[in-house]
Amino acid sequence: MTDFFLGHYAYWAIIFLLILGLYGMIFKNNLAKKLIGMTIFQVAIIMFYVASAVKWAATVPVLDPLTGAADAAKYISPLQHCLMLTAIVVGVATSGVAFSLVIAIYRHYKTLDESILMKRMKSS
Amino acid sequence: MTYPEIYRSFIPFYAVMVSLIAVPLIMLSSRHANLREFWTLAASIVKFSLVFLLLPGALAGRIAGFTFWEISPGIALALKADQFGVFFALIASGLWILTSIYSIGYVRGLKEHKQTRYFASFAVCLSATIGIAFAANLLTFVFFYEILTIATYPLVIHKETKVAIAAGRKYLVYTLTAGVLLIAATAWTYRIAGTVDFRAGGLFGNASFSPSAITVLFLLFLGGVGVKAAIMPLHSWLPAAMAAPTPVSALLHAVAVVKSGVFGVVRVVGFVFGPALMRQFDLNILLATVAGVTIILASLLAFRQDNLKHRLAYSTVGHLSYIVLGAALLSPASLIGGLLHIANHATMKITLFFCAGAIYVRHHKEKISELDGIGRVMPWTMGAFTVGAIGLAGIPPINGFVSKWQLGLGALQADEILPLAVLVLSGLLNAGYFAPIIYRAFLKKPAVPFDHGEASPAMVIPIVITALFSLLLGLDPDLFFHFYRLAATVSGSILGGTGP
Amino acid sequence: MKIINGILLISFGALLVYASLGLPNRGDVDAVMHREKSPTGSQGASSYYIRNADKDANTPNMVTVILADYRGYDTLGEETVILTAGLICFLILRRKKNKS
Amino acid sequence: MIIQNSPALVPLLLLAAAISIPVLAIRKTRVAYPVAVAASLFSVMISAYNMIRVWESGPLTYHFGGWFPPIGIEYVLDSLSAFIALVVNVVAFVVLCHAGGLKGEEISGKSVPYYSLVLLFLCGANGIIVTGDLFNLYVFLEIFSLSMYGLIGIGEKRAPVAAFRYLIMGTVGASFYLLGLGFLYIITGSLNMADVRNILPLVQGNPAIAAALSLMVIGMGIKMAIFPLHGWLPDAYTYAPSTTSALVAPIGTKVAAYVIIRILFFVFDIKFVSHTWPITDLIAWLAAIGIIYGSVMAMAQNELKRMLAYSSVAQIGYIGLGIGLANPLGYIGAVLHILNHAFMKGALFLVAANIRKNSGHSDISKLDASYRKKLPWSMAAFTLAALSMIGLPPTAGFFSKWYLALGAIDKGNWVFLAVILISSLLNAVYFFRILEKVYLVPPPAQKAGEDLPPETKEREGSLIGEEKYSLMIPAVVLSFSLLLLGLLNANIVKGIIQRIIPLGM
Amino acid sequence: MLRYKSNLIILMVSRVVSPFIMLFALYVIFHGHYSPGGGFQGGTIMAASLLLMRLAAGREIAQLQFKTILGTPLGSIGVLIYFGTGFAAMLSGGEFLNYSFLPFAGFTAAELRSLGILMVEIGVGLAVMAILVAIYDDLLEGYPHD
Repeated sequence: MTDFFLGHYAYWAIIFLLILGLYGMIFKNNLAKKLIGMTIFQVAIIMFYVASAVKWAATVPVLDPLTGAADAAKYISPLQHCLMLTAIVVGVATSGVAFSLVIAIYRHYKTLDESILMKRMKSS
Repeated sequence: MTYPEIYRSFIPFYAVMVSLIAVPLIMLSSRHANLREFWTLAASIVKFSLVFLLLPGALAGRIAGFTFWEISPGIALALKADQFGVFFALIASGLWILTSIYSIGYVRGLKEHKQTRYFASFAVCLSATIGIAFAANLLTFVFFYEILTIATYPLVIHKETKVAIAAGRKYLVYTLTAGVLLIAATAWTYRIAGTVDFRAGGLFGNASFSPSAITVLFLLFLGGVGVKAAIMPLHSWLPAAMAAPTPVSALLHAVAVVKSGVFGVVRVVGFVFGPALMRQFDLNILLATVAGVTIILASLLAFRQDNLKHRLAYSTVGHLSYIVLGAALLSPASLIGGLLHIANHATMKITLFFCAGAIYVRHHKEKISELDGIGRVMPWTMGAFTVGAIGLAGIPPINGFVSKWQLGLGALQADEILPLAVLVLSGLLNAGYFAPIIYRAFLKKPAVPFDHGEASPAMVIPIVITALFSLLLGLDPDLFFHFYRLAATVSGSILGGTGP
Repeated sequence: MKIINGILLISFGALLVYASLGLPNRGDVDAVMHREKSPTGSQGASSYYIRNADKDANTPNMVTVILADYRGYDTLGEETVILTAGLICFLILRRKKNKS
Repeated sequence: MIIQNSPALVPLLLLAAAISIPVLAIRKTRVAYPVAVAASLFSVMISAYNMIRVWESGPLTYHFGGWFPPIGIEYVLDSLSAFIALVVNVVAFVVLCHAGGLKGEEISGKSVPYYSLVLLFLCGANGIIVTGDLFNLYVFLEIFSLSMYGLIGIGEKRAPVAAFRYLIMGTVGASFYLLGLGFLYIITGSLNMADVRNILPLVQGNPAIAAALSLMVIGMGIKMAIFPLHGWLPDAYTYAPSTTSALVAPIGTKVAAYVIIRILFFVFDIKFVSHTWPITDLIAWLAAIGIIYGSVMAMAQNELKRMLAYSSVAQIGYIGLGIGLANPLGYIGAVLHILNHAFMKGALFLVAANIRKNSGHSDISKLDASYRKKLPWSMAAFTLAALSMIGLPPTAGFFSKWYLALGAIDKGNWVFLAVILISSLLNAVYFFRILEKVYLVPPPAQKAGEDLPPETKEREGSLIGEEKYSLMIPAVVLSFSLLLLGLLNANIVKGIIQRIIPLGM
Repeated sequence: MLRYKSNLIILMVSRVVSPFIMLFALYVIFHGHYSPGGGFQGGTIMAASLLLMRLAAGREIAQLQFKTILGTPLGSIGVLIYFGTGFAAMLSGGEFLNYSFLPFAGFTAAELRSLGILMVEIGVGLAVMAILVAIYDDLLEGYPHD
């Protein structure tokens, strides 16, 4: 039981982060806050992958001449880290685009609050 | 039963394509009216002669078939000129010639707009009709059925007035719904029977179903073909479509559209379900009831119409159900009667509509109450009208009598009395609502003297010809085209016997 | 509307928790993804990388090898992603000097 | 020698063109468009060549860097992916040809990044379609979506808002996919589709698998805009530039639909998705609701592009329904409808673009017969495409409905059958509303009888008509090929789609 | 937002620090084979050094260091380097990105792969650096401080 708990509490924490991010995206009225929620969401996913890569009593995936590469259990799994490098850059790109859109919206409507934005879109 | 041999032939294909090929020619020559109408006439004549070529083979039991290619795995787009198809195609293409001559006179007389569109859609309609006649399986049938729906729409809204557009909407609502139901029925049939090829006596073979399922399927089919056949309560688009020019109404009522509907009904009854199934699940009773009710109600409603074309429309509704009734009774004579009525009603009703159109073109009269004494200035027209009217009332020697006689015979063969009563009653009603017109036309004095005489020969000649047809076919139903033999063969093949 | 969203949020969390119950313990060395061979006997990717990265590309840093060689196509892809982002910012934000 | 690499060539070619445009265009920006068209043309050729190769010699695979799966990334060209890729490229090429006629008015001299993004969009689409690796799919999905946000966001004043909303939802979708993939990887330890498919049965009964499936499908459902997740679609299609909407509407959602097909039937197995964790039923019902909802909403719209957008929601419902039926006929219907709808919507949006180009608006209430006079061919194309949307034979639209109806009957579900049939009537309603206007309603001047009111006059003047073949031909080509697709559909079905009916169906 | 005002200390410090950051960035890129690091990390750090100058000296001065216009083309060139590496391998008979086919004489396959990784990382670094700066410039487009 404790094993199970120790083996999973990190996942649960991450799930909490995921819900937090999603909450921000759904319930916040301010576009910038939505973006913050989005970033939290993506980071939580990255943490999920990295957390799953752990092996107890293993070192970073850089070959250590002393240890040698014979035993895979000596190094934590490198694949997730590689994937997450990709995911990080994707996240950066997404938020860049998002912010450019936010700025474009602000230029047109001079507001980031969704309810006001809706009004102004209707009026225009 | 013995299946007639099928030989591969391009003629059905050509017969369908002729008028389609004519369409671009008509469009291209839209500037020169004469050339354009030459194309129309040429197409109609060629089409008719092609269909006529198929007649001897059909009589000899040799059926021309043509398969395009597989349109959906297991189903081919195929044409088959069996007796029934040839029968219908002959009527349609033959009357197209007269209709096009007549419409030339009509549109010129009224200086109609958009004549090119008019003739083009007309041609497409005819291709679709011939396609329906020759369709070898349900999917092909659906194909041409839908094409016919769309091609008729421009004709219905031809006048582009508010009324016409409203009528067009109504028409589309009804017919598209019908098409959808038909598609559903077809798909379902395919899943049950594994085939959709028409086969005399039913295509289901020994597939098994629950009574409720087959009743629903039959109702789907009925909804699909019944709308065009104007079975009550699906008929109300037909009077509304009277907003169209008269030749179109003539085409709608006498030649292409509604006849495709009843043709479909007979196809469904005889070639999809087959008499055995119909009787087993009492579907024929259902159908017969609907038809009988329609006949009576339509005839009664016809009384209330003062507009000539509307009265004719309701009489059409009634007479279409004669054919449905004939199919529903499922006895040899009744089937023959029903089929013959397809031809006879066509000739008679087209005469009547031509007359109405001629009156409208010449005197711009549409109401019956305005027709006092018109028979004196338009003797030929009104004479023809009289012929058609008494024919529809079922009085010899006009051909209406023949089919009605056969129907009555069939009713007795199926030893049902009620249909016979219905027929007699409706005959009286028909006489009832046609008599006043003739009476007014010939015996009453016009309130104001008419300033024109007879309509243009391009209109009168077809009228006289169709009236003559009605007369001759009344004297000898087997004249010219062996309609009788064809009908007898069809009913024989459906009922599995050899016919009377 | 808010209530519906809330319910969706809760159900999302519930789904994830439910799923997490099926995950192996963290750090468990013989979880399927860390094994040498997958249940079907096909090569387990991550262990293969650990053991052969240096042999294949004589580069000790396994992550780099995977990033640029084993799964180099992914990297090309997301480099394209960031280029796309740059282009989009250009497209949406930059104004023509002659215009404004 | 290069041609040995043909499975990978299409995305690579498009990518190369996309990244070389900004470099080439430093001096003069005019090169952007020709490069884009040329690249798209080549991609059509190559994907056609791939299709033929697959036809002759079965599925092709391609291993990047020479690493065999599950170590490396693999491209898989079976007849399904080759087919979808071909469709996407052909439609894209036609739309790009059309874009030349618009002279980039709506993109205000930013043609360099615009066409570069268009190529990236296509590159992403092709990459998604041919990849056999789940994470690689995610990467190209991001290329695809990001460029889509950009292409939409450049539109008129409201476009950035629409694009932003789409970005939020789209990112949630992609992240869901990534999350699900995480679970899947932890359970199976592989990213290669075929490998995962083999491993999954051996690790049955793990709750994480069901969750992974649901997450992936929901994520892709957002991209596909299946009913409750369609919120981003109407605004995005309406406010985007004409070229964008003509490009995104046929391709954008279809790719996601394809991915769902892949995941449901080619990664997970049919038994799992339809019985153990019956998500296909959910999809089918949602799609059925979506069909009706989309059609009804489309009737209520007064703006042509918006109406088409809602009808897209409905049409996507058809695809979803075909997927959800989870039987061979439904599957055929879905794949066939991906093809047909791509062509139909492409044609319709191109015509909408022509109307905008000619009169500066696409407001249904302002349409009248003068448009038919000025744009006869476009309107003919519109009519044909509309008939196909309604599903009248012999146009292509009829056949996807035909297969879907057969599939629904096979499943014995009459509700779905009814939905399919009713929706085609609803389509008829909102398309004939337009056709009536275009063919029957006389322009205001003629209606009134006295001479033209000034605004009508200037509009009549502003209708430039169809001297521009580059505007007219693509629409006509797309819509008239619908007839061909309809008449020859049996060959497509038997030659291509039926070759790869998922196992166990 | 507060307008940009030239501040000597900040300017001096950042001018001193920026080259070192750049140097470290290069180290991270080229040492990516042997320690955590590589193209992205290095590229971002390099971008950081450029952004530092932009923040400290203002855009128009920083233009002298790195022109905004260069952003997109340079990014494309970065990707082109990556693409070219893969494509060269393809031209010389291998699959795309199969570095062991790179047309350099006198290396073993493993060394070739390591070499290919290096080239790729350089391309990545260049692209990331250029694009990040470009995005920064675009986001600040049309703000009062220039």
